[in-house]
Amino acid sequence: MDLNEIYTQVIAEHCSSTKNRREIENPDAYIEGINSSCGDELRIGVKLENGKIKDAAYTGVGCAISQASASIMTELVIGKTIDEAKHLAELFIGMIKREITDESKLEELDEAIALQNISNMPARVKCATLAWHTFEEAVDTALSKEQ
Amino acid sequence: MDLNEIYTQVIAEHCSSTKNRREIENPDAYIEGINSSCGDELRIGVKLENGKIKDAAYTGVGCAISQASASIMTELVIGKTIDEAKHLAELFIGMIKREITDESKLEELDEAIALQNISNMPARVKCATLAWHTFEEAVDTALSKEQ
Amino acid sequence: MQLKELSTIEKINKIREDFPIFSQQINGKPLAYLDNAATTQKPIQVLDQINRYYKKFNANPHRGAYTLSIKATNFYNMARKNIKRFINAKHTEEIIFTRGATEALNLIAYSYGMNFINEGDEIVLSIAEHHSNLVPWQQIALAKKAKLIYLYTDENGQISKDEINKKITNKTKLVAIAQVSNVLGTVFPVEHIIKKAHKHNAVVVLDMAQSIPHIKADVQELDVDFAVFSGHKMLAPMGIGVLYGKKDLLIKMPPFLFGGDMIDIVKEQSTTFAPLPQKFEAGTQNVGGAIGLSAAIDYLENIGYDNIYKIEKELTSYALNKLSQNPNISIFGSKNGDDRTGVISFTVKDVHPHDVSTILDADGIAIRSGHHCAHPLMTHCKTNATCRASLYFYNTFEEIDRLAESLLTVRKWLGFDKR
Amino acid sequence: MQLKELSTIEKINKIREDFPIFSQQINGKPLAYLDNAATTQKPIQVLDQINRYYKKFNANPHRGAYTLSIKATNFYNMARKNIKRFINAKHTEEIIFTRGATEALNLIAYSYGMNFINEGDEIVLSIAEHHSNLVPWQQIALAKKAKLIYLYTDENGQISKDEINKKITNKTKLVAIAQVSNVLGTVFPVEHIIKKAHKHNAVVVLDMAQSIPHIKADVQELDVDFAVFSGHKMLAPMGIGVLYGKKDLLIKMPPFLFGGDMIDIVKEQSTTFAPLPQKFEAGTQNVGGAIGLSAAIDYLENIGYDNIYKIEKELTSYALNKLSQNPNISIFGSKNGDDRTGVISFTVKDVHPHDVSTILDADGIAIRSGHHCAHPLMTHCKTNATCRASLYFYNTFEEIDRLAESLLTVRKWLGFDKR
Ligand SMILES: Cc1ncc(COP(=O)(O)O)c(C=O)c1O
Ligand SMILES: Cc1ncc(COP(=O)(O)O)c(C=O)c1O
Repeated sequence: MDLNEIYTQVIAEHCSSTKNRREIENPDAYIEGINSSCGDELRIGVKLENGKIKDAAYTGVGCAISQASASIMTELVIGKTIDEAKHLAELFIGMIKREITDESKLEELDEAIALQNISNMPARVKCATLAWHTFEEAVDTALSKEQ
Repeated sequence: MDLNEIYTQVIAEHCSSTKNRREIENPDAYIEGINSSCGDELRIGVKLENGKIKDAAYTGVGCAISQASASIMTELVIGKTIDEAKHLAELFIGMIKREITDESKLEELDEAIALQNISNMPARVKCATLAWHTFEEAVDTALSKEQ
Repeated sequence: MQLKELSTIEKINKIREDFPIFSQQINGKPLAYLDNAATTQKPIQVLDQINRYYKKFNANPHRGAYTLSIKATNFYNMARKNIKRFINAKHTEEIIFTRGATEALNLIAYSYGMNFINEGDEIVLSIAEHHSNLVPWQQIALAKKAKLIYLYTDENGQISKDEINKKITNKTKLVAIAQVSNVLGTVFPVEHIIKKAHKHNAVVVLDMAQSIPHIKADVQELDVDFAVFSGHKMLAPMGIGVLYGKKDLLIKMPPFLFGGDMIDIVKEQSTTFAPLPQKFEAGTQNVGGAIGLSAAIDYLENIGYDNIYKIEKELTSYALNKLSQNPNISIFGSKNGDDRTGVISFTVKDVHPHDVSTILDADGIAIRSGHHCAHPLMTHCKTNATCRASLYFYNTFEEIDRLAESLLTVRKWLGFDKR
Repeated sequence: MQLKELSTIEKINKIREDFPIFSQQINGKPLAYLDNAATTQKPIQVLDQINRYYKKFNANPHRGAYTLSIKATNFYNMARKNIKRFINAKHTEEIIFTRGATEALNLIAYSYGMNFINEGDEIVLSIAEHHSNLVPWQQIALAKKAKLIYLYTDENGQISKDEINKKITNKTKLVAIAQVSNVLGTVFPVEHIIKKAHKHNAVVVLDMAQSIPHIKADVQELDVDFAVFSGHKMLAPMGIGVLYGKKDLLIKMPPFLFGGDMIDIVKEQSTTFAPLPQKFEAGTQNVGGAIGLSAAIDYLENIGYDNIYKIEKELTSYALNKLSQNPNISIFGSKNGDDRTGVISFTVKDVHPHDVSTILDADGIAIRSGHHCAHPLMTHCKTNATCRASLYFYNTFEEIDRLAESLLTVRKWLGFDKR
């Protein structure tokens, strides 16, 4: 294992990024995701508008991987359609679980590809996917409220 | 282990002996002793008179060791004073548990010495001592009734 | 090893090379180990895997973000997956590691029994159950005012369909039954019992302790609700066993043991619990044991259940035949080799089973005597104890010959048949 | 081995030869195993004893009248006697084998807690308890409408006498406390707690999981009512542990697990139970595990608790001193070496503990990060997780140097202190 493959420049920057580490005003859903084994606690908020992710943000404590993952994810999904965003979440989780390995398919994930090497570290997989799972749940909750 | 030391002539004879394998009329106590691990079930009856063991007998099922031990024991204690009989029981149990090894002390046990080698067979110790423990209990029960 | 091409005797001899214990002498004679229903011996392949783990990969699983702990966790998870595949469970999380069959049965009793059995419900057991699949249900019946109903065996040690159809009714909430009796060796008609139980919406607890070492298990094909077994009876070390449960049942059951690793969040006054399978695995798990069990499964599958079946069938027929030739021996249960495994209970006329095993031991032959943790069956069979010789695929025809010969001497030691 | 005459460094080097795992490389670096509070490594002497058992003496104990079973039974009983002597219990039957500390604590909760704790009673715990000594009591409190009262730790990770005297009262029925915290390493004043509890007729459950590997135990001198520990944290294999209980308490408690070997007579509708210790040991016991635990005790005593204490004291002081020199590190609990073992919890400024352990792992250094199965203590300490390095007498000063050096690099990986 080479640490350079895990703690990349991208991760270090996103981990301390404060851009989307904030509360959303009038969110459509706020969901708390917990990774009890390492004590990560992430609250993800989403705001939908016209079938798109109008805004997404997070608060909470956690390791660099889970924080960077949340930061990258929020930047990636804001402005995307709900379907696109959900597709990206599936893609990301598939990448970390090594179910999707085709590099060309993963291109859509953009900066999130920086987390691909986490798939070699079973103990950290949950850290990387926490934000994405929680995001999926938040979107579903927001959608169910709409109806 | 030499089987000749365990299944001696004495044991074979006592094991099928019917002399004291019987019910006692008007017993002072009947006690059931159980060795659940091998399924031995022994009922020992005693009759006391003038501080002596007037009669002792047994019924039940069990292995050769437990049956022979019961037969030898009843023959030995009948006619003895209660104190002598209790002393013999202690001596016997001490012999089987290897707590008493001094041959001269064991002489009093007479034929019961034939069971000494059982002390080398941990799995059979309980078979050998069942009759004696049950006898002790029967005597104590009979005495407590007297009072 | 290309076992297929060898004769049965050659197969057995080849297999025996894997078991260090068989180079032993007992009382100056080679060890004839015929107590396999109590516990089996361990092949070097299993011991080697356990040693390799402790010498190279030992760490607490699930609890560290360092290489060694990740490896230990992986080994543990791989063992669980191997068992899932082995018994053909649908989901990996349906496999719960326990200390053995007894703990697994108690887990079901405490967690399912105490919460889903109610006053007036009936629990159906066979009279042949091992105490571990009987006493827990007695306790549940006592605590919940439920009724225990027994399926009785007939003179062949079998449970008739009539008996099953009569006793399993709409009142039945749970049926607990061994697939193979540890005393009679009978293979019970569990497929029929499970179908009948499900018709009445009862759940079935299958005790595979005596079947899985000999008969390939398929929990989905059986459609059984719970199944349990012990590693030590199938070449694995002591201290490891398995509970299988259908996911929907396990999900609705509360945890049994509480502690580390089975929790989600613990606050001062309340706790939420982890999902399956962790919910039922409190405390540091026995990784070495799980690896040993997984290695034992690999070993069994390498030999092949078809080979195991063939070898055991030949040995069992041979043994039943040999023993039947002794007029002083009475065999319990099925006298031919059908619907039974190589667990053979018998008595010798006029001689208590305990004496029989002591006398055989002097010839290096290890058989068990007693009630075999099945008092109620003993009472039903009107006996206090039996002798039990139980075979595994590493036993030899010669060992059976020695058993038969030694049994011919038994009565003489006790003064019968004149010495 | 004449350890006495050697220097500490020579002692450690000699001891390390017994542990095959230390010849390992992790990520190209020699393994620095600093997660001993989670589980310890195994010396070859322990592995050899277990192998010897399986290769020469394996049989089901208590269940046969043949040589092998008698030997297995003897080994099992000798292990029990060795443990009795080791912790200075009064009676051999006060030693109950369990799977580990967690099962032992659950046994006490189910059997004692469910039957002798009543509505309104108070159960006193320390806030530092491991989930295994906390969640079971939460469940008892819930089931019996009893109250959980916590002893809080102060800024040194210690529980003050004031706190103890205030919280243990006539309402207290049971006190459950670890002798040593698995997070802070604090040695709690259990002598005082036991005396105070007894004054109020409360029983005390002592969790020795983190103390017995380091501190000689004497249950009679402590006068403790129950004590538990796990073999795997003291050089023995996984899957074996011990419950000690005072005889009069164990006698009045009902059995916990039901099944083979713990019964006296089983009838169709009722059962009587065996005397101690069998009453609490249902099913086939882990003889191999018991032998491993007994061998581990022999090994520890051969090294000598005086040597262990001296080595660990030096290592702990050295580590505390080294870590304190890093201004970005905050140590939890006692900062000097008094009243504590070598369990050291700390955090690195701005870096999550999980990242710390991943980064250290790349240097071959195994430490644990997380809540250490002590959520309520984390909450009390106002943190989510800590890093934990935990030492044993086979660790080296060099390993501590490597830990300290590697910790200096941690912040850089996350973009702090400029790379
Ligand atoms: C203080 C303490 N108590 C109890 C336990 C539980 O021990 P085990 O997981 O071996 O059952 C542990 C370790 O995990 C511990 O550190
Ligand atoms: C049929 C059956 N069920 C359950 C058990 C209990 O298994 P264990 O003692 O390994 O828990 C046994 C063996 O002892 C058995 O033969």
